[in-house]
Amino acid sequence: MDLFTSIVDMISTFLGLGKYGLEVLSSYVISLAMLALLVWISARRAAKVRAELAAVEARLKDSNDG
Amino acid sequence: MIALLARDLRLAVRAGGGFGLGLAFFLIVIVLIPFGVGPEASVLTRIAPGVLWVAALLAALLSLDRIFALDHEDGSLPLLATSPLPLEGVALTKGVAHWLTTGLPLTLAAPALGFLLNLAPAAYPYLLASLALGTPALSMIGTFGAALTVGIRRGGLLLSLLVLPLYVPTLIFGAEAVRLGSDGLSATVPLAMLSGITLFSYALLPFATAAALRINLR
Amino acid sequence: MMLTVENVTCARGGMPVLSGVSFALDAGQALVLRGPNGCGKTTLLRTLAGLQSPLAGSVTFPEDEGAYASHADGIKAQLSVTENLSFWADVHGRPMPDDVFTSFDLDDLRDRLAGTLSAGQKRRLGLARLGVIGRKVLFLDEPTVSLDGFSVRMFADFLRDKHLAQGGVAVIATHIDLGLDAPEMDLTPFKADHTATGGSDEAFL
Amino acid sequence: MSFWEYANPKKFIATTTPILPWAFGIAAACLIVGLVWGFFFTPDDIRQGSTVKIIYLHVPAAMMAINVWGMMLVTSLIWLIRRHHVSALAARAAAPIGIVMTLIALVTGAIWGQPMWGTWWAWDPRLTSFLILFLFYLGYMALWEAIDDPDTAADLTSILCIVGSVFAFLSRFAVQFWNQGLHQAESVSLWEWTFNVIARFFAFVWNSIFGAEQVIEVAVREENVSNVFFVPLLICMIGFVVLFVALVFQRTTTEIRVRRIRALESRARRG
Repeated sequence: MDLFTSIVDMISTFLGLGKYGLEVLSSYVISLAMLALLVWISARRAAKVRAELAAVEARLKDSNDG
Repeated sequence: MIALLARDLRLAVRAGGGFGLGLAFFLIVIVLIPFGVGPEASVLTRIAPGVLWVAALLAALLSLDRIFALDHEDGSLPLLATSPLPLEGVALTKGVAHWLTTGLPLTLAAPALGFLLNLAPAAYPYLLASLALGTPALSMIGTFGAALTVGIRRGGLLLSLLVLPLYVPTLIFGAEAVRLGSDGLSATVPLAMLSGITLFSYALLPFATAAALRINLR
Repeated sequence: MMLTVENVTCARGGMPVLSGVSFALDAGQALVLRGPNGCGKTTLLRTLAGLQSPLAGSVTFPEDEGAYASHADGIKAQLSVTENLSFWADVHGRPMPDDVFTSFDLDDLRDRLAGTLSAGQKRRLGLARLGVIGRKVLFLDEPTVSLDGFSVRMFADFLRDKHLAQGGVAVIATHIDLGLDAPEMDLTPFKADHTATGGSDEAFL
Repeated sequence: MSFWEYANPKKFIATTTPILPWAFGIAAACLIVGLVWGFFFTPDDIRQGSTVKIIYLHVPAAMMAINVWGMMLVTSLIWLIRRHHVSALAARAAAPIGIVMTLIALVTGAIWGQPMWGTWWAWDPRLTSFLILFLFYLGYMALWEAIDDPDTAADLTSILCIVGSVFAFLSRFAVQFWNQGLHQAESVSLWEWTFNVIARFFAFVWNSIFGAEQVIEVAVREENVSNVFFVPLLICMIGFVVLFVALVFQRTTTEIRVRRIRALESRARRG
């Protein structure tokens, strides 16, 4: 556990965050991670649905022409 | 509408579940608290107002999904919809019926259970007043939630998720009134806010409930 | 004209099911709807009764005279036969006609709890409800389900003698022959095909 | 071509798809600039030390959490009144974004308050109202998932959104009332400080749009908020707003496509 705190202290002193370095860092990491996750999930779902739609349209177009 | 109210009350009595269920649950929760929290009087006195209110709220929540579910299953809803009774009237009556079968008994039983939690003597009138003013709002909000989830299979859990945030203002003002009362302070402000919310619910929610019913009947 | 239906299009689940349905019924007339299961009989009846709004066309009948009844007949098991009927009479603000028990052969079941009735008796109680509410325009969806021959004839007699004779109108969706000399209408020609517009899905197609 | 033209799903997809990359680009740029500027180039606040840097995430997220619900309320009303499918689907698309914003506001708010309150969660009135908002979002999204028929779902969720907004507003005051005692001293400085920053932001916007002198005067009165905090915060806010707009366009397009698949299949089934 002390390894972790030493790393965090090293980063926070490097960034000049002073006493509450851990807090500021953790809030940034968590928030940005959540935003990134939201964007990633939305993008992945968009792609999946677009592909699905293309497949359905193709299948139905064949059955109409066929 | 009186006919509908009378029928619902008769059904509740006949089915036996109506009155007993809410009360039994209320009693169980109250009895369990000291086992969980410990028997010391000072602790119990401090948490009694909040616990009584939360238990009353959960007891009301328990019987919400039965409000429309029974009528939905045996087809009474479409028949009521095409009767001269406006759906808003049906919603209002269902709310009042639910209050009479669960809210009222809870309000009357609460002081008796207050002893179990060593509630401060000064708080009893406020407990009675706040529950009398607050539980009707719980029933009407619950009826609205029940109308939203009537068409959904196993809608009970969803119903509680939808209704709990709506219960927050009533719970806060209700418990606050009792707490202020037990400290001997004047609790007119929370009681006024509580009755404000209740009146507001009975003004707005029957229309929202009827709209939800109409949609679910489509 | 008691009930006029002009060019009604009704939808189910965002898709038009029936389109261009038109007919008119004068006082004392009945109409039997025929058609395969799922062709939209129930949807049409619910639209006519006003439970859902039609996509197009119009349905006109005297205000507050419509009543919809399906095989789920709103009978409360814990209430007795009389209580069930008197409830619906009160809701509709009408006095309880005493002959309803005899015309539906429920005389000896007056105080029996509805829960203890057989399926046939329960259906008769449901149909007796129609007699009690005294509505002129009836929309009946498969009213004779789980009824034996005798009860079906009794229902047909009630419709002919009590309801239609007093100037009532009825639209009935059923598969069996009710013995009424009412005209029949097959819904298959009104089935909405690809070109039918309307319905909420259209915006996405 | 009136505004309502965009309610046509195909036209909505056509107009928004080209904008998406630009919107995401601008949002990313604003966020990077705002956060880097706020993180590295602003001094620590005399009282709160470096934790003041959390405002660059907390304040925009909190603002967005409320604005997204407001947007959902407006789209629900549009759906109920004008029956435009895009607005109903936009509301459904916006809810997950709103719930993430609320979560961020909750997490950063708790972390920000922690050094000063001594505990990770001190039932601070404002933070608690975000917790209630989180429950509203959860209920809203759960209702969408629970109903199969898209139209019924859109109608019922719209009603829930309207009634929910009224009760969320009520809870806002109830929570204020309920927790006056706790941390009244410190929380005033902490939150008053934030809210006058927001007031300054709206004053800035209001002034730039309407040039209303007295409004800017109200904001300026709080002299302890030096400009140095305000500009990066403004950029972060813009970044969040643009990110929301981009995400909601993308997710609405996806919802429209899901609905189109369903419509195509049901038409095919009908034959």
